[in-house]
Amino acid sequence: MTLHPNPLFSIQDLTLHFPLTRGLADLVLRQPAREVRALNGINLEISQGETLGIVGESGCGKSTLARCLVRLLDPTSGTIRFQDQNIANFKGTERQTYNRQVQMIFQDPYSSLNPRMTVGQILDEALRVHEMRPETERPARIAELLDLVRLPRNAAEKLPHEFSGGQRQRIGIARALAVEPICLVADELVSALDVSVQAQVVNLLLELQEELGLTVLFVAHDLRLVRHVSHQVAVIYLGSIVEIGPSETLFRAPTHPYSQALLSAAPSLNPEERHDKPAISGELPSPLNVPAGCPFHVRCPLATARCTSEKPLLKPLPGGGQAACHHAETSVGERKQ
Amino acid sequence: LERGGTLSFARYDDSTLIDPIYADRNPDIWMVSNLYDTLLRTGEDGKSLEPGLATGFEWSQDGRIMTLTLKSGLKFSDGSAITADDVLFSLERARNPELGAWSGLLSSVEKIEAKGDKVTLKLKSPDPALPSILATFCTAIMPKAAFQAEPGQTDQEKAQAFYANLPVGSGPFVLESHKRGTSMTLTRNPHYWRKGEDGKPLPYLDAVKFVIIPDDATRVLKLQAGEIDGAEFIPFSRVDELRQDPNLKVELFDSTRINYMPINTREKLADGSPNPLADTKVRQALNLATSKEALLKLVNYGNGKPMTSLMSSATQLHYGPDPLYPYDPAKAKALLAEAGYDNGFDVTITTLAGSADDATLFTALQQMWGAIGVKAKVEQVDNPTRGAKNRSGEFQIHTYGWVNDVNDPAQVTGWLGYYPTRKAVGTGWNDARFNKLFEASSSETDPAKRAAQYKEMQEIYAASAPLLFLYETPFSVALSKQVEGYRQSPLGNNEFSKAWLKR
Amino acid sequence: MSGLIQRESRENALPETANRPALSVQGLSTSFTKQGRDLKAVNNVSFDLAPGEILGLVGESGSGKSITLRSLIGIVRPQGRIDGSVLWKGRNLVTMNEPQLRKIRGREIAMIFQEPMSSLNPLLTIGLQITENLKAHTSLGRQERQKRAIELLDLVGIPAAASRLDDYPHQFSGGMRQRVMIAIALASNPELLLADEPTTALDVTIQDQILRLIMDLRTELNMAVILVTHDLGVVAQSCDRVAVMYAGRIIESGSVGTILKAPQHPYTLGLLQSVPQDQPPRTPLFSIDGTPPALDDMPTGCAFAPRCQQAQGTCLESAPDFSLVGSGHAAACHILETARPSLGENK
Amino acid sequence: MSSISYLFSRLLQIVPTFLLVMIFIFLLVRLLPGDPAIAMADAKATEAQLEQIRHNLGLDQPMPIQFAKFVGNVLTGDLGNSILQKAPVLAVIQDRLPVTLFLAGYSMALAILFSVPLAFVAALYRDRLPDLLIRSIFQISLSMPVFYIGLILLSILAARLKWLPVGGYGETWAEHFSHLLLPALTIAFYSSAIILRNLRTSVIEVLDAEYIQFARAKGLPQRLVLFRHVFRNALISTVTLLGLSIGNLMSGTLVTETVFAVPGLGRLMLDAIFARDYPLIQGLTLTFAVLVSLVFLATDMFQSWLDPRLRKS
Amino acid sequence: MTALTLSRLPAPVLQALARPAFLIGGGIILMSTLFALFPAAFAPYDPLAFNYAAIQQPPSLAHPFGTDNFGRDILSRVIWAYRIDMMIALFATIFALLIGVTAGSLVGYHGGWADTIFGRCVDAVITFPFLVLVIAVVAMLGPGLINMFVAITLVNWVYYARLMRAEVMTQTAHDYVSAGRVMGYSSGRIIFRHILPNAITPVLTFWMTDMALAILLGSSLGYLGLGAQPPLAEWGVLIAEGRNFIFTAWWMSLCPGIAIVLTGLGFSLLGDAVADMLRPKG
Ligand SMILES: Nc1ncnc2c1ncn2[C@@H]1O[C@H](COP(=O)(O)OP(=O)(O)OP(=O)(O)O)[C@@H](O)[C@H]1O
Ligand SMILES: Nc1ncnc2c1ncn2[C@@H]1O[C@H](COP(=O)(O)OP(=O)(O)OP(=O)(O)O)[C@@H](O)[C@H]1O
Ligand SMILES: [Mg+2]
Ligand SMILES: [Mg+2]
Ligand code: NI
Repeated sequence: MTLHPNPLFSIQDLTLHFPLTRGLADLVLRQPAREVRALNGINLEISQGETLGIVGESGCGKSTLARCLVRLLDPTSGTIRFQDQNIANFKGTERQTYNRQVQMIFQDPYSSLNPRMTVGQILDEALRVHEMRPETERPARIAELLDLVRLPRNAAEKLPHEFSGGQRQRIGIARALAVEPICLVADELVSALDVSVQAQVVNLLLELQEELGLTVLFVAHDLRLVRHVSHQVAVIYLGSIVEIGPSETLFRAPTHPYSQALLSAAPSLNPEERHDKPAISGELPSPLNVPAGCPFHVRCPLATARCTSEKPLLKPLPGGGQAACHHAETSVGERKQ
Repeated sequence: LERGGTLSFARYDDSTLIDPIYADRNPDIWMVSNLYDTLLRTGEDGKSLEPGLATGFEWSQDGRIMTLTLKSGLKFSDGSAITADDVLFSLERARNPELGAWSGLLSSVEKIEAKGDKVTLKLKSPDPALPSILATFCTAIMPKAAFQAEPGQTDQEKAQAFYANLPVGSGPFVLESHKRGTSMTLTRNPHYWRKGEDGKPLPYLDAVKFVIIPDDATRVLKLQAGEIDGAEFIPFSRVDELRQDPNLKVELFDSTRINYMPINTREKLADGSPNPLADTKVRQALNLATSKEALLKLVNYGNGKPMTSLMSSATQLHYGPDPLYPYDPAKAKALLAEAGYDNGFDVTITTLAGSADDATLFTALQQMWGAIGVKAKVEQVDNPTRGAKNRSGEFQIHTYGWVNDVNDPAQVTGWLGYYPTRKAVGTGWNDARFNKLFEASSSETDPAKRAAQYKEMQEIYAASAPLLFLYETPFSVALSKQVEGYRQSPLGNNEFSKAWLKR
Repeated sequence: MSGLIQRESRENALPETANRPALSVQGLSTSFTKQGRDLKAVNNVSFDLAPGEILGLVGESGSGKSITLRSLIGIVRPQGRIDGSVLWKGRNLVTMNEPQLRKIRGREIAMIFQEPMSSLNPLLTIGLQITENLKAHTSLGRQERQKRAIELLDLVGIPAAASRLDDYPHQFSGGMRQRVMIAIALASNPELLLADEPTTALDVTIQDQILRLIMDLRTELNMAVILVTHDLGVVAQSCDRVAVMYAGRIIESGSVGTILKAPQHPYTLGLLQSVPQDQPPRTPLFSIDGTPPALDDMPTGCAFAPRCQQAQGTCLESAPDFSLVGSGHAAACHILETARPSLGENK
Repeated sequence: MSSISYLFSRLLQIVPTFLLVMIFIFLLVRLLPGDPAIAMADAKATEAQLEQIRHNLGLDQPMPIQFAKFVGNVLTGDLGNSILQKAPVLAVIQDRLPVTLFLAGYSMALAILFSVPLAFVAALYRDRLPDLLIRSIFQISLSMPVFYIGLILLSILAARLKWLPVGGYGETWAEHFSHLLLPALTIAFYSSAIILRNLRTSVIEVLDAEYIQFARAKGLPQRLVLFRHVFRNALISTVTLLGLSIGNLMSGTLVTETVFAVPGLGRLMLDAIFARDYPLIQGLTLTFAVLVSLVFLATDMFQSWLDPRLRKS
Repeated sequence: MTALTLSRLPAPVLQALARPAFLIGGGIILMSTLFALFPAAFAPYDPLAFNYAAIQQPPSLAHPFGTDNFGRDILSRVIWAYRIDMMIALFATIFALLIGVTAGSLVGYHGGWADTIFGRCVDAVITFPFLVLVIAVVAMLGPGLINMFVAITLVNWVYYARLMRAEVMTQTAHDYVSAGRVMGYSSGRIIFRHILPNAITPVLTFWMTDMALAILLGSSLGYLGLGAQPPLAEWGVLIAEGRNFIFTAWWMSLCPGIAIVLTGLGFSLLGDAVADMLRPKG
């Protein structure tokens, strides 16, 4: 996007394909190599201090994108620029610094903490490796961090299994904050948590962002939460962004047929607002063979011949934001409201 | 005496190829005489010679021509006649250095001729051992026609085919079946010439069935369970126990088997360090410090007797009135002092890994020699390594054993004492007088003179002690009380021709 | 709590069920023994269900929803102890032995499990897993069973059903597996469907499809459904009545409209409020502090008291009764009167 | 992927493994200390005879050529001549192979016969008396050396009570069964302890699995749930273990064949090693490798038959 | 350990410590270790001294386990054998453990072609029956304890590496490993500080069982004459010595047999208890 003069992240044509392993037999039998096309040309900018929400169905590539950002995965092609530097070029200490500045919090509160290290050890290690504080000040800093995420002081001596899911996510946040990052990538941060606890963690995240001026990439499939938390929202379908825009606009008046379907499929809390036909039929095609043309055309009620052959590009929309649909104008016209 | 029946017998190892000239392991060698007869035969005492397929032999005046006459009416197991031609074929095969490992035994023969029922051997030089060799498995008589009818390019291939197709033979039995590693059955040869006590042809048994059971204890268990009638190589530790068993008997056959330990007599060891054992006095001292009686008790459970000469007392021309070096630690100590080893020295004994006997032997020697200040260390190796060390001289003392293959003292004497063949069993002992006597004796036709030469050699050897002389060990066989007449010759041959089963 | 009081209050609780209930659960408790201690996963749960009715059972993870469902048809493993009564068409399922239960399971009462990924036997074809059910409960022949299986797959919306009978579960996506499970459950036209979070693992679009499917089938077959979920949205979209569970008990129940619009129990209220709706973006959400109590560490009083902002002395001392608060609306709370105003306040 | 092409791909995987195996065998034999000729020859052999042996074995040629020849010969099925047995290695192995196969199969069958029902009983009565009893008995048998079990069985059942023959292989099939019963039992004792342990755990795991609960919720008969659903699933990990323990089984035969005088490959291997019969050692190790690979292949095939997830789509 | 320090251990550890499996297994291994360290303190006689006056005596007060065919006291020999057999248990496995764990961790974490090559090597090694390989290597190096250790290690490390690799790969799938990488930790730190403690439990359990197996293997080799060499007392050797007298002097093979079974049992029970103790919570 060109709206922001100085984006923190600028992602261009990010593509990531996982090759499926080919056995000896495949080679001998000359089976063609197959690949999971997880990301197919993502273009995105994230500005400093902003929260970007990412939504989409399972397997559409949300986590892959998040993992590319923290360099857990290396893209097949395309670049991610961080403060105008290509992160693929970072080596050694540069890379360490980058990893310090861009932190990730994971979905699974149970597997993302080393079960054999106490909370204190986990935080201490982060401080020590990145030399954030001299040895003597570390205990104080650990206490400070625990306060920050609203965990009791004595949490430092405990092992992760002694905490509830919500508390563990907070430990994860504390670990990320220990190294004083400027960007947090939160992949399904609260998906594994109960409704009553989700709010606690989301509130904490919002507070911290306010306090520390963090940039946040918020990946989730709970549309209500994403809408509540994000400034900008990107809708991903089969590894491509189909619509992106300011949160309120997008949720109030989605343009892309997929965004529309997604929103109407989300169950409303109002029992009177029932609809009896499914919002959308069919299932997400396998990323092993992404359909040609618009990836959504197989399920799209508006699909025409053009959609099957030509891949639509992101085009700016009148009310702000962009959508990748050949029928964008028609849809905009149909914007209910 | 009763005829008929099948005797089952457990062996410690299987035969592979029972062929007179290719037999090189004891399980093969000892079985040859059951399938093939020789021209002459070794007597029951293991020393004398008897007529075999030949009625006898005659020497020419100069001792360079030997003439043998075949018995008449001899037949192979297929009923064909045994002719001088077959003898010629068999002996030519036996002396062909390209073929078997035993051709050296006939190296004195220059030419063999066959005419009618006469076979003539022309010699390069007189050979007093020749009659014994003609009673040895390698000169056994094979059917020329049947053998040559077998497929195969080389003699070896033919021999294998011949054996595999159940060979025609001249011995008391014929091979009926052989399952490698499992069992082998011999049946009686209806055309065999020797007569039993009842005047009818031998053998008495209809068949002998061998089963192969390498494990000592299992072999004994099988016998105790009554599944078999006999088992060879019974551990001496079991002899007493089995004798208690009312159904069994244990036979200890006199043998030419000796246990001894070659001593490295070289001035320097292989690593260049000086070798105290080069001194005859030291070797004598070690021999004196060793109580053979005690060792016999420990290792052989009292079975066997101390060596009295370099060869066993069951060997022809053996001379040894008394056990060598009776236990006398005081004298041993004195000898050591004379040799300048008042404080003793260290010595390494190389033993066979995994052998309980060697382990016991070592433990006992360590204790006995400790008494005279000699500290023994053990080095345990496997059989091939022990052989290699023996050849290269990289040892001080190691365990070894021997059984004669030929009923003549030349083989064992050459092996143990004659330097040019194998450095006197690897000891490096090189006695000029001994070597000379040995060479002379090998063409000495006068039995008395030859006996004198052998007596002197044995005396020299005993005095110089290039060995730690241990003991003679009998062959132990356990049989069911039903079995009579089975015999294992001093050379080890399993002889079933006169065995019979009581019913 | 005495059984008498409990029964009384229960009878008061749901008088609305006009026709004879198909299922009547009374005082159902399930406990496990762990290291000598008794853990009550389900505590004195009672409810009725009319034919063709969809009852939503909501609650946080671990509140005992699945165990309640499983207890109904006696498949709690490792063996838990089940007390109380489950009257199914007049027969008490709790006292039945295994062979008797087997005749009811799968035939009259079918169940869909929580995890579509692990609830199908990975080694058997889909076809077999459907037909073995038919074989156990119907007298159909081989051919007919095959035909019916295809019909069922068609019914749940699996394309090219006939060609997929020989496929294995791993060849299906999560949504399709969930549908296969529904197909299996529907094989013998059950009168009651126990659906344990049939959509939690799925995407919203698929969830939408499956909920519609269940509702359609309900109307077609007049089948009663107990739908377990922790998503109030799902409840709003598909259920007739709701029961809210907390720490093994039902703490509030009533028609969907009343519960979502005018909840009485502070916990239900909290659940509704912590979902952002019509709230200014990026403002703090209402949150219920703390976590549900562990089974082995139940407070003596109201189980929710430690997290309840309105908790008073009585809350900590005794567990509240389950009592009627409106027509067909019951709740278990000592301070219902004070809870109501707080709803208005927060709105 | 069809099972044919699966088989094909598995066979292809074996190729590099086998090349490694051959290099391994080749080096192993060449690295044995001492002169093979001396080891093979009789103590009485002369230098010339030793030279002849070296020549016959091709030991006087450079290593790479020796290796090429070795591989070439193996590929044409020529494993050389056994020095010990004075017969082609292939023929010797062919003679003995049935015995070992019989023994291995027999003991595997016995092991399965013991362990499978007992594992089920133990799992179904988890942590109760039958379970504890079964587990402690097999725990003890797991700690007993194979030869010791063999020895005890042999001396009591065969020698004392004379119920069974002492060792050997016998001639007829009936004899094979009676002669090999003790050795097979000995091996089975040990193997079934391992199988039991594994199978019990997996039965317990499977019993707790959701799909078993689902099968029960379908109202299926008990028998069907246990056999169609539980057994097959529990078998999967056990089949892997069975395949892997074939190596153990072969090791077991080595010792057992010695104790029970069974004329099989294990016994032959020991003899060959003690006698430094290099061609025979090479042939035998190769045979063992082929056997084990075949078993792995078989278990893989069996597993992919059991578990459709392994057949790649 | 005082009550105070004991009480500081985590509860599951305390529970595991109190289990009968641990008490029995630990007791046996403790006793075995004591015998191994101080045989002279426990053995009433010299294990090697012949005593012609007391040959093959049945168990009695003077010789609780009887005497052998050289009049040696069997109890003393069995006790001295602890030293050798415990040595076998330790040295035949510890190097395999160390090598296997290191190789398995590295290969499991990094994957790639090193992993492929490793896989092939493992295939090649496990294609040989274990004992065949060990015997072949022992034959190559010559019999004796040290060579036996070398032989077993050469073959055995593969099994540890395989186990470790699989375990590390499972652990690597956990998010805490990704978290470590995102935190910018070095691979060394991630492998050895984070993954290893979580992945090692099955390996340690296997180690315990493997020590028992090593004793069995050592005895088998001793029995076949390839392991410890007589007159060194080793259980396998003792049984081999006694097997000829199984009827006349049953105690000769029975007593070392009991020692093997007991020690094996000890290791297995201890292994179970250790697995319980180290199982991660949550
Ligand atoms: N390491 C990998 N190897 C092969 N394929 C992968 C790998 N990681 C992810 N994929 C595939 O890439 C696609 C995108 O996966 P991703 O995890 O990014 O989806 P997601 O949007 O995060 O889904 P969810 O909501 O389920 O977390 C999926 O089809 C997934 O199967
Ligand atoms: N076999 C068991 N032994 C002991 N406790 C158990 C057992 N099964 C379940 N529980 C406990 O019973 C409680 C209720 O479990 P249940 O599965 O019914 O919860 P749920 O409401 O279905 O949660 P979720 O939404 O996570 O599925 C939980 O605290 C659980 O830990
Ligand atoms: Mg994801
Ligand atoms: Mg549940
Ligand atoms: Ni932009």
